[in-house]
Amino acid sequence: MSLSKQEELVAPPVRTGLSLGRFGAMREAGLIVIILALCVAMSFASPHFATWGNVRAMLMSFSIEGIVVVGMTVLLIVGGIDLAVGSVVCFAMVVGGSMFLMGLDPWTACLIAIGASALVGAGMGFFVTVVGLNHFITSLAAMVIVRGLCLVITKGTPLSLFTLPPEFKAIGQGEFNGVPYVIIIFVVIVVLFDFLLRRATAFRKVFYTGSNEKAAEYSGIRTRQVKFWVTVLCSTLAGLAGVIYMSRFGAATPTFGVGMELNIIAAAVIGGASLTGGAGTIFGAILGIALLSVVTSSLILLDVSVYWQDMIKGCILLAAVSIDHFLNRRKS
Amino acid sequence: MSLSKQEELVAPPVRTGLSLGRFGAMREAGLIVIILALCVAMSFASPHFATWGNVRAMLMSFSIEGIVVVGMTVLLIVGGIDLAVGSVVCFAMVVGGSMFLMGLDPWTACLIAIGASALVGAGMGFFVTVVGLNHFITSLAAMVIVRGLCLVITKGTPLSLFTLPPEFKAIGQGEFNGVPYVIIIFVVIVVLFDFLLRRATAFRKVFYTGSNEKAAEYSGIRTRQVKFWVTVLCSTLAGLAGVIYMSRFGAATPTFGVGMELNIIAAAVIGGASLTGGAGTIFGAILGIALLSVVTSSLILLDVSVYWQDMIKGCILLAAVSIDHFLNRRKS
Amino acid sequence: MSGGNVLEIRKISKHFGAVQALAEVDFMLERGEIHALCGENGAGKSTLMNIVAGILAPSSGEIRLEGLPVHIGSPAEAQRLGIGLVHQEIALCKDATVAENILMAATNARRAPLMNFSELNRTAQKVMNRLAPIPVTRRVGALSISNQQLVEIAKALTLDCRVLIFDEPTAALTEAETQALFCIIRGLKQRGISIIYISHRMAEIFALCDRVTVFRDGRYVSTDRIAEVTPDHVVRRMVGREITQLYPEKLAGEPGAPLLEVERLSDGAQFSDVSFTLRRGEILGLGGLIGAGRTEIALGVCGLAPTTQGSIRVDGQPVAIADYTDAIRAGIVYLSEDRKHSGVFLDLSIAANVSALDLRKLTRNGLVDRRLELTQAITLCTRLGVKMGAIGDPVSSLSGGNQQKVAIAKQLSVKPRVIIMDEPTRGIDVGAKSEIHKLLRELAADGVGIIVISSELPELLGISDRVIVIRGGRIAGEVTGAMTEEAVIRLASGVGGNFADVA
Amino acid sequence: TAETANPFKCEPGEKYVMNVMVSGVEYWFPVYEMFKQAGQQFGCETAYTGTPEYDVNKQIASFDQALAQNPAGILVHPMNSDPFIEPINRAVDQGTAVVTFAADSPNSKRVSFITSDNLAEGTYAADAVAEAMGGKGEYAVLENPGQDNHDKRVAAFITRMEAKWPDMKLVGRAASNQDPTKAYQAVLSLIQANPELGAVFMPEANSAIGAAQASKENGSKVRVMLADVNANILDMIKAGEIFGSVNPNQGMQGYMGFMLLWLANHPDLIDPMNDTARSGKNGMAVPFVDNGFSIVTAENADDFYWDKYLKRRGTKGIEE
Ligand SMILES: Nc1ncnc2c1ncn2[C@@H]1O[C@H](COP(=O)(O)OP(=O)(O)OP(=O)(O)O)[C@@H](O)[C@H]1O
Ligand SMILES: Nc1ncnc2c1ncn2[C@@H]1O[C@H](COP(=O)(O)OP(=O)(O)OP(=O)(O)O)[C@@H](O)[C@H]1O
Ligand SMILES: [Mg+2]
Ligand SMILES: [Mg+2]
Repeated sequence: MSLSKQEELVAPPVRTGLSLGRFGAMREAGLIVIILALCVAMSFASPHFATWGNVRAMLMSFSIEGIVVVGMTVLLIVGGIDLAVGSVVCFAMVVGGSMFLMGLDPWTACLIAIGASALVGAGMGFFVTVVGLNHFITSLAAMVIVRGLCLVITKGTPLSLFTLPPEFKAIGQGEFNGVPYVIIIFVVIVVLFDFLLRRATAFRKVFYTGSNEKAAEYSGIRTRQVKFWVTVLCSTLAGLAGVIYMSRFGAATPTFGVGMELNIIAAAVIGGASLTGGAGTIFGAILGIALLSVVTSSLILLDVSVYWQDMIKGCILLAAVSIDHFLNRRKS
Repeated sequence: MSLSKQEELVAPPVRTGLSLGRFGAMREAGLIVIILALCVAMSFASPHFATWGNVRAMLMSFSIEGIVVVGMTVLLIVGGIDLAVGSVVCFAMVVGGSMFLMGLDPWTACLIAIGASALVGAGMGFFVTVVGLNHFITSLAAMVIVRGLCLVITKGTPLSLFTLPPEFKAIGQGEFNGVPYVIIIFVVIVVLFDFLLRRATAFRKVFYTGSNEKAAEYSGIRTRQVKFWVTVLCSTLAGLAGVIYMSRFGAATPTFGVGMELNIIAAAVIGGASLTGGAGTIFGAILGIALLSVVTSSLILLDVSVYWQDMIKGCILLAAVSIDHFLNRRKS
Repeated sequence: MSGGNVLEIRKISKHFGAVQALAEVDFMLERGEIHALCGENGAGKSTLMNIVAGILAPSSGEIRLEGLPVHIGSPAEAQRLGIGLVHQEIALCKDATVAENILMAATNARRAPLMNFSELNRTAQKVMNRLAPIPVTRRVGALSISNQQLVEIAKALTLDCRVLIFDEPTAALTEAETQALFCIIRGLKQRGISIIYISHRMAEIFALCDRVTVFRDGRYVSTDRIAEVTPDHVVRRMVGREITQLYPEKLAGEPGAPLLEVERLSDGAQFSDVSFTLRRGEILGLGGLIGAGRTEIALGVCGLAPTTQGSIRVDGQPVAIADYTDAIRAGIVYLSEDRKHSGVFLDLSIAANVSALDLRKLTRNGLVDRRLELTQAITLCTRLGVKMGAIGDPVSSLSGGNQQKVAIAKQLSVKPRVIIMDEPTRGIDVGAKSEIHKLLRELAADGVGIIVISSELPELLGISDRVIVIRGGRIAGEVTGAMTEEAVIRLASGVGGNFADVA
Repeated sequence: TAETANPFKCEPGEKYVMNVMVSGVEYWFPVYEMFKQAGQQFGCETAYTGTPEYDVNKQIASFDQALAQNPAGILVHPMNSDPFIEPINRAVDQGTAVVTFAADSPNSKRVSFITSDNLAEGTYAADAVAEAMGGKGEYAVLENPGQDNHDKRVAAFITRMEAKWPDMKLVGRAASNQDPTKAYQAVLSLIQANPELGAVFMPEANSAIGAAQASKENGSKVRVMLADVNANILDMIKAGEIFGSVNPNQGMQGYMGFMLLWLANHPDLIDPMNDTARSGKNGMAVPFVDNGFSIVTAENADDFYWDKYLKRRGTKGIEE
């Protein structure tokens, strides 16, 4: 009676996988097509583009940031935002680095660093859920405070972690059968969280809370707890990214990651996350950061003048997002 | 029957002004108290704080940014956001400066610069209202593109506008009875827009659109037009700020205003603007930027170690916002 | 009678700032009964239920469950205690599917780390089918408001409760769904579950409930067995006065000249080939089942949704309506059925809400004339009996019914030529309802054309001079003269074909 | 004559201030260290001020605030030259001497400007790289467009290559904007596009960490050359991961900066044969001083560590 066109309605509740038939219906299909188109164009324009070396270089360049993107996406889904991720990445580097310089073994130092990052997240979570401030202003303050902490700890000079043992440096610099560990870690985290976000009960609560906090609360979901833990998760992943950066660069610079937050948020938003919560996928967000990275690399490969790089990059970004939007609108 | 207390009902629908009796009920009362408390404390702590020289320095430091804050607040009320303001400020400087260097008289050059900024706003407005992208991603792309344009125009080197005629430089550097013109312009714009926002029909539509876009549409308001023009307004005011900066600094640097957007948005949010639209006042936003400025100045005056400045600043910010939140919650 | 009070509410008070929403009210719920709670808009019904369900904290008073005093600090706690609530305001996660919404509480309680979507969908579909066959894999945001209401109800049915509260569940439902719901509620009662049922529809209360409690202005008035009172009694207790005539007199003479003529209007999807004429001075009803497409037709006429074919004439002159602003120019206004989503501005003041539709009238030199605005808002709100703190308070501080009144006040603030009202009296109490009906009739007498869409058949028949019935997006027929509910239902459901007295 | 009191002393309360932007970064510290030392030798008070942000507006506010306390002189690193004209002129008009360092505001009334020669830095860096590569090969630059002294270094580097080393080929320019991750990505891409890339130059230290890592991951064939140093860079230079750096003589910047300010405040110490008395100009004004720079390589890197320096001197750096 009330629903005449029954057949049309049985869309899957959540995307379950990458079966080819459903490809066209995926939120991410548009982005994939755009990125592929860019890549094909680039392969013709530059003989160096479609080499393993270059692909590896591009993957390396966004894989650590990609870990941060994962946390940010989950946080955006719950309706939050974290402007402090850049500072926290730096904070983890600095804490881990100085602990190591104080004589701790690097693994313990890194655990402490990740723990400290989680603590920053817990602090933000406290102000958001208990005091009742919004995520934007809380994380903005945290961004300033944590950056300040980095300055205090390092006294403004980069910590040289040259003496890090090689087995620790291997995380950031080593490879396994030609594939860098960094990429492996990145892929594992992305696949894990993409799966969890779609299938795990705990992460469904994140969706519900972000979609309609009241409704979630009425269903007995402790939305404040959910928001708290997601805030912690985002900072923790930023901390993890920080220690991987530390391992890769063998240094801890107090100015590292300034302005990173906008890039991260942009990636998630390009990938379909909504700033008002309730929507977003890890896979899309990763495509977002991949797009940003491919564009940057391409401009360098094509040897575009530095003065024009920004402008062209912005235009490609705008065009890509518009096309993606258009493709998705057409579908629905 | 249902309206027993007829008198009580004649509370204004929107705040009408600063009558002293209503002070306690004002959204901004908390912020005013916090700022005053900081100032009183500082006057005791440093003999230099309560001098005209220092007050002038503080006012000067935020009055041009204050003009940008006005536009951003209106945009936030309609539910938008503009990450490109910093770039647009710079763009106006660069366009005005290069026009002047090409031989135009500075007034015409500035008009063109403001017009060009408005055009940037119109472009963003187009992508938001016609294409249907969100403000965040559109303005992020615009931020990159416009910054790129600045680099292209200047070829990366600051334009020296030393030859600007003194009567033009007077806007940014001159004074009237000891009060800099910049401060006068700032106050006029703030008062004007505060009044308009509370009273003008056109701006009322901004509130309706931001509060519930669907309901506004169902009330016959052309919400897309409203959003378009508010986006243009924000960029235009940023452009105006840009030419005032140009007059004040007698220069046009292609890196000017990097990162300004976060400061501006933070000010508006501290002042009570909501990132989801429908709420905000100009007066509050100006208090927000004043708070940020007073804190920064105080730390410098107190000769706090640079390592600690950021951290303390962030903490004061967080405390101020929390106290303000607490005071406002108590009221309602 | 067995002394088995499941829920005892003693001397509960609640105030919001200066507004006293509840003043020391008592309420006793016996095991296995269906207990109606009545009162005017703003009487405090929802507030009390929200307190019982742990959403609001009482200012003072005591709640006992099975004789034991309980503290209900959160919805989660309420659920643990076995108290479920169907909210007056729809609170669903629009981005999630129907199934996920229906079983959200269960999902939350489950220990299993991973979701089992196929089982979830199966279970949810079973529950949903008891009310209406809405496919549970749809996104809730894509459902019409009435279907969302059904989801909201289905959601409560999955809870394992002792006490189940329905806060105006039928406000958006038509007869068929209402009957399905009643069946379910009676079944629940059979299983020993105690029900609190809030509604402004007397007929439902007398058909379903065992006892009725009345609140007035936040105070307890009385509790009676349904068998021992009449609807008039209850209404008098609620309103404090007699409501003699539920519906105003109908149009006496012939209607005037054609005012709004809609010809062969289609939107290519929801409705097609719709033609009708609205004459000056008459009230035209639009009937039909949920999803028949009445709302879509109204949206199409007003330019709020695109149409593919057809023409519209006002006063015999063809008008081009591309968007709603054009419609307003042509003198056509529309009251949305979804007040929260598109009817009111929740965080803006009542006065600002009332003036939203026609700001030009209030504008002097580009500025809003505040005095004019306040006068207009106070006049209209007083006329409609909006119970409020101050005219400057945000609409979110009003009870559901009073919000609806503000939405109507907004519509009435302009002097349109045609008013289309979609479920205008949803959630509005008996007294205010007849006031609104009277107003509509007065407007009609002044020459305004009025179209009313209502799912409440008695109202539709009581207020309209003529009813057009929509089925599956097409006009199924017209009912005039001595209109009967039966005639409308037959047309709406397609049973019996063109039996009705099509004039 | 011997009996006259030593004139090289400060009056009580004579205070000299150093003002910078991004005040938390290491580059300024050795400058202030010697600024402070000169002050102590003269018995003057000194202070280190500035804003942690990279924001000209905020730096001017901090400059104005320092000015509000009427110091005898300010040694300022103006983030942008022209925006500082008005504040510097206001300072000079109120009797506070102003000297610019490392970056100039040439159209203002500042009395002196002290810097290492950015052009010379770029030139020397180019020579060092080209010589190491035997005068033949491919190189690229990372830039920070818009920052004046950085742009100068890059321009000089490229100009020198074109002029003196015709077989050195510029194959890529990318903007890294002082961000190690951007530098990392840029160098990776540059290496992909130009497998024969032999060197990359950047005008600051932040990018070098990323650039060196990228080079290392591709077999360390790319010589990383930069300007400025920090502990990390020094370690990498010593380990051979970074080829070298040109580092301005920061100590002289600070020491001579102080001297220039002090001298400007005491013009009566000299009696030059010119028209200063008549024109009212400051006879002690020294328009320009070059503080020189060093090329830092594995051999001398040990002498550039800030913490070792601080320990050796036993001071608290900028916090005194
Ligand atoms: N958040 C709030 N702030 C201020 N006042 C409120 C708030 N919520 C409810 N009220 C007031 O409390 C009173 C009772 O409201 P309630 O929603 O309980 O009425 P109700 O009986 O459910 O009415 P209806 O039939 O219209 O749903 C009303 O006068 C309302 O204005
Ligand atoms: N926002 C929406 N998105 C998608 N489909 C919708 C939406 N609103 C309504 N529909 C669909 O349009 C059809 C018409 O529903 P609608 O509720 O408008 O009809 P109606 O006759 O007005 O019924 P009601 O009695 O509920 O007002 C239904 O199939 C419904 O599911
Ligand atoms: Mg209610
Ligand atoms: Mg409808």
